[in-house]
Amino acid sequence: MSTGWTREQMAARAAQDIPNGSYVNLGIGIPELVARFVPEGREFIYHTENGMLGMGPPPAEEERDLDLMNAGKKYVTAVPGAAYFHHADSFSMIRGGHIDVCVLGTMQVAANGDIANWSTGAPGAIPAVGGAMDLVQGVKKIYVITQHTTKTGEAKLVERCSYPLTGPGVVSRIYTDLAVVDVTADGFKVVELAPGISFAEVEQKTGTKILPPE
Amino acid sequence: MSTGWTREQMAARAAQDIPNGSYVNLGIGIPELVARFVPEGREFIYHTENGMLGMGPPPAEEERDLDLMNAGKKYVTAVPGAAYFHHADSFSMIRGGHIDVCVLGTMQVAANGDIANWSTGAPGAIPAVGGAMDLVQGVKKIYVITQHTTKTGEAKLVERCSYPLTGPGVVSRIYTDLAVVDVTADGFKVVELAPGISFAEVEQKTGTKILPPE
Amino acid sequence: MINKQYSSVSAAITDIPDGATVMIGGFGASGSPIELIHALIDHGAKDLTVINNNTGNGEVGLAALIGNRQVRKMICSFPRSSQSKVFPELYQAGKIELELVPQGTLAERIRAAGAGIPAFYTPTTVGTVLAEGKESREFDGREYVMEAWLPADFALVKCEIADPLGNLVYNKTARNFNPLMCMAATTTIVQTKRLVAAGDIDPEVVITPGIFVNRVVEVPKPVHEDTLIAAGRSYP
Amino acid sequence: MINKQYSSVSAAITDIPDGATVMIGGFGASGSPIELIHALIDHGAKDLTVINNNTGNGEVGLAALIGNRQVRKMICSFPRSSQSKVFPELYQAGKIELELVPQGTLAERIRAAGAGIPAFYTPTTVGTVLAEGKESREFDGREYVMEAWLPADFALVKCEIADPLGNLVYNKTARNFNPLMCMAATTTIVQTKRLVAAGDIDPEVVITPGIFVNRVVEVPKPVHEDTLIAAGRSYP
Repeated sequence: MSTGWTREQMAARAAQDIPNGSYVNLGIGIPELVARFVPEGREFIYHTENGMLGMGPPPAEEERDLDLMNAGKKYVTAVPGAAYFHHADSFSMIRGGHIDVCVLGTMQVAANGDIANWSTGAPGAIPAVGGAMDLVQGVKKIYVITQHTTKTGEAKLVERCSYPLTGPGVVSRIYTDLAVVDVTADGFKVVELAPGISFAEVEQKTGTKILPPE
Repeated sequence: MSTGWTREQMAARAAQDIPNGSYVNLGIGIPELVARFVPEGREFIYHTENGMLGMGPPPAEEERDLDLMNAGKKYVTAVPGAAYFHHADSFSMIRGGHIDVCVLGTMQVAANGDIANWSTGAPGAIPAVGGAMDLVQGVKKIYVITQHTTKTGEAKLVERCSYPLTGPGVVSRIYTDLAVVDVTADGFKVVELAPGISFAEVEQKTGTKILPPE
Repeated sequence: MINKQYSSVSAAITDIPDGATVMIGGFGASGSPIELIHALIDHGAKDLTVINNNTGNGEVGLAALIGNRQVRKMICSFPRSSQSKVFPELYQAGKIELELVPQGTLAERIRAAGAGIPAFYTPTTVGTVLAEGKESREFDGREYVMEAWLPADFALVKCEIADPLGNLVYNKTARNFNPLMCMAATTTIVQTKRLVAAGDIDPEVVITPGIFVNRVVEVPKPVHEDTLIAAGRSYP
Repeated sequence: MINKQYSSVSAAITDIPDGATVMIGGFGASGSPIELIHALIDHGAKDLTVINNNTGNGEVGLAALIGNRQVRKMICSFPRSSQSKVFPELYQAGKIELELVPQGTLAERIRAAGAGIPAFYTPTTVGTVLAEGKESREFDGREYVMEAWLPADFALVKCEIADPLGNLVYNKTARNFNPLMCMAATTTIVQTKRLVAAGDIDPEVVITPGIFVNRVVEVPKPVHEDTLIAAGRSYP
């Protein structure tokens, strides 16, 4: 029985598309896993919004530095060649187009590249945006890693986002458990299917028109 | 025969008006002399636009560091507690209102506080403004040190500047060889005469109405 | 000798009045000036507008200040926390205001206030509900929104090493918003782990030059939010 | 391992085309990347727009580049120098253009380009001839002018210590415009007095993080403009 890609496989597949030497910002959740699957012979430099380039893996618990955390407020380490800076410099890197790739999770992504990943817009919900709107507007390439559908089976790849946007027309490519999907001028287009997954299944689980792989 | 204050005495008189602990930016020329006349018991911290707080006196020639100069491109030293920073941070200090006092030379100063000290506006002259326009708009108090008249006897304290302005309505107080003059809502007002100088002489050498000391 | 040192956190914050706008440094627990915040709780100033990236953790520090009902309005980018219910409960009960500002815009608005820049344009929020009601404008064919500077009356800041002139050095990612807030407040109050003599900090490595700092108080063994929370502590 | 090192100044600048906009770091002689500028003279690219605070000294470095008629336009705050007649003579003969920008506005426009801010408001130049033709606007009852970002194709920068990732440290007031120009150019080319291994620069003291740097070339004994001028040298 085919089940598509695991979270790890989605992350590994995304990592394949990131060139050597890229400056990369990874969102919370599955995107964080990308750092575990850097292809042989490549090196990425990780940026974290709260003021570091050269973020390394989490430390052993006894080696934690309480003053060294990432944007997800998890303890991390610094690799040789790291640098610390304040928030205005950090977001200059983001907004100024200096970061090559940002990999984000999402709630919805639309055929025109719109992304909605910060709020359901439900009444009474506490809005919290963090750095998401800066990232989607500033980083050169926005990649999304997400399950193809919600837990209840609703499409996350949709014609138009129903949730409030994080940013319009910013997503380049989507890595789901079922496929790698590009956002093109003609809308969604599958560029690769997960092993054992049919285009028909992807088409059926996508909320709008999607083009088959060539 | 009375000749009014010397350059050094003008600078010393200006220094008297600067409170202890002030952050001070000194223009090129007579203003630079202020640093030699800091009153007993006071300490000023000098800012130089090209990126240092805590500028110290010029070094002996053999102790020059070619990478340590001031905004006038003269070699200087750093005092204990100094800090280096880049130009955007340096002008944030200026424009953001963090510098307490700036002492400038001038070509003209007007009864409404206008200052003209960057260009004669003559055709063919090469305009050069440096940081003067930032300083006059950003520093909390702008003091001017100048001879009361030009070498050819023309008034430098005038009703309206004929030269292009550096900034409008920015000057608080003027130290000349003849008097200390405030810019008030009623125009120029003498607050102190140099020893042996009469108000009549000051009035005669000023290009517009000037009020006597109280 | 110029000396900005204060003898205690309470002496350093005692003139913060009701209704003041107060910036508080830190990103989550990292770089948060807990001792100054707790002194502000003891002091009791009310009706504050507080600027911080978050809304505090557990029931200590900023969360405790909010819980003590001293804060009328929060200006922040991320008011949710997995470790605190203080802000969410007050917010949902309509008892505290929120101005939500994207993190990069928050940082840049604070810097702008310190740098004498009353407004600037940014691509952030374009095409989203957070741009609604904001002026927008095209430059080189792309749309941007105008954002205003964000000054404050006071800033509470934490650093690693300070000298009596107020030159500051931070520790790792505890730097975050702290240097920007030093620039943007009328009165900047700093707690430092270590106070050294003027000249002991290399002028090349100063992150916050003393011109941006008004008061320095040494807190040699600052507590850390995460440690307090792990120990189940609350304040007061 | 990521390595941005180039073997020579000429290799590092060889793709600068005619018509490029080139930022050149330094304030007067301090922090001026003389070896990179001289390589650009050897290279011969013409019709350049050059951004620097000044217009060079004597007949070396930037003054020599201008004297060699490679510069169509200077963008600077202070084009006069007691030590050079190169720019004044060409300017008065109508052979070079000048955009005069106040020093603080120049710095902020360069930073804005690096920070993704297309425009901002500043009080500088309000009420002067330099504000003529510029949009102005009131905030909180005070007038400000709008200024646009100032990006460039290339930046030529000098630093004291660099690593192969492009992390940079400067020396004293030779820092000046250099870190800002690193942020604002599409391609940033750095000459460093000393190249060290990644990890040899403390992450706390990095002034320019490597993300802003594309190429690094070691120039172990850089000449200094003042020394060349004192020796009566000219280039080429």
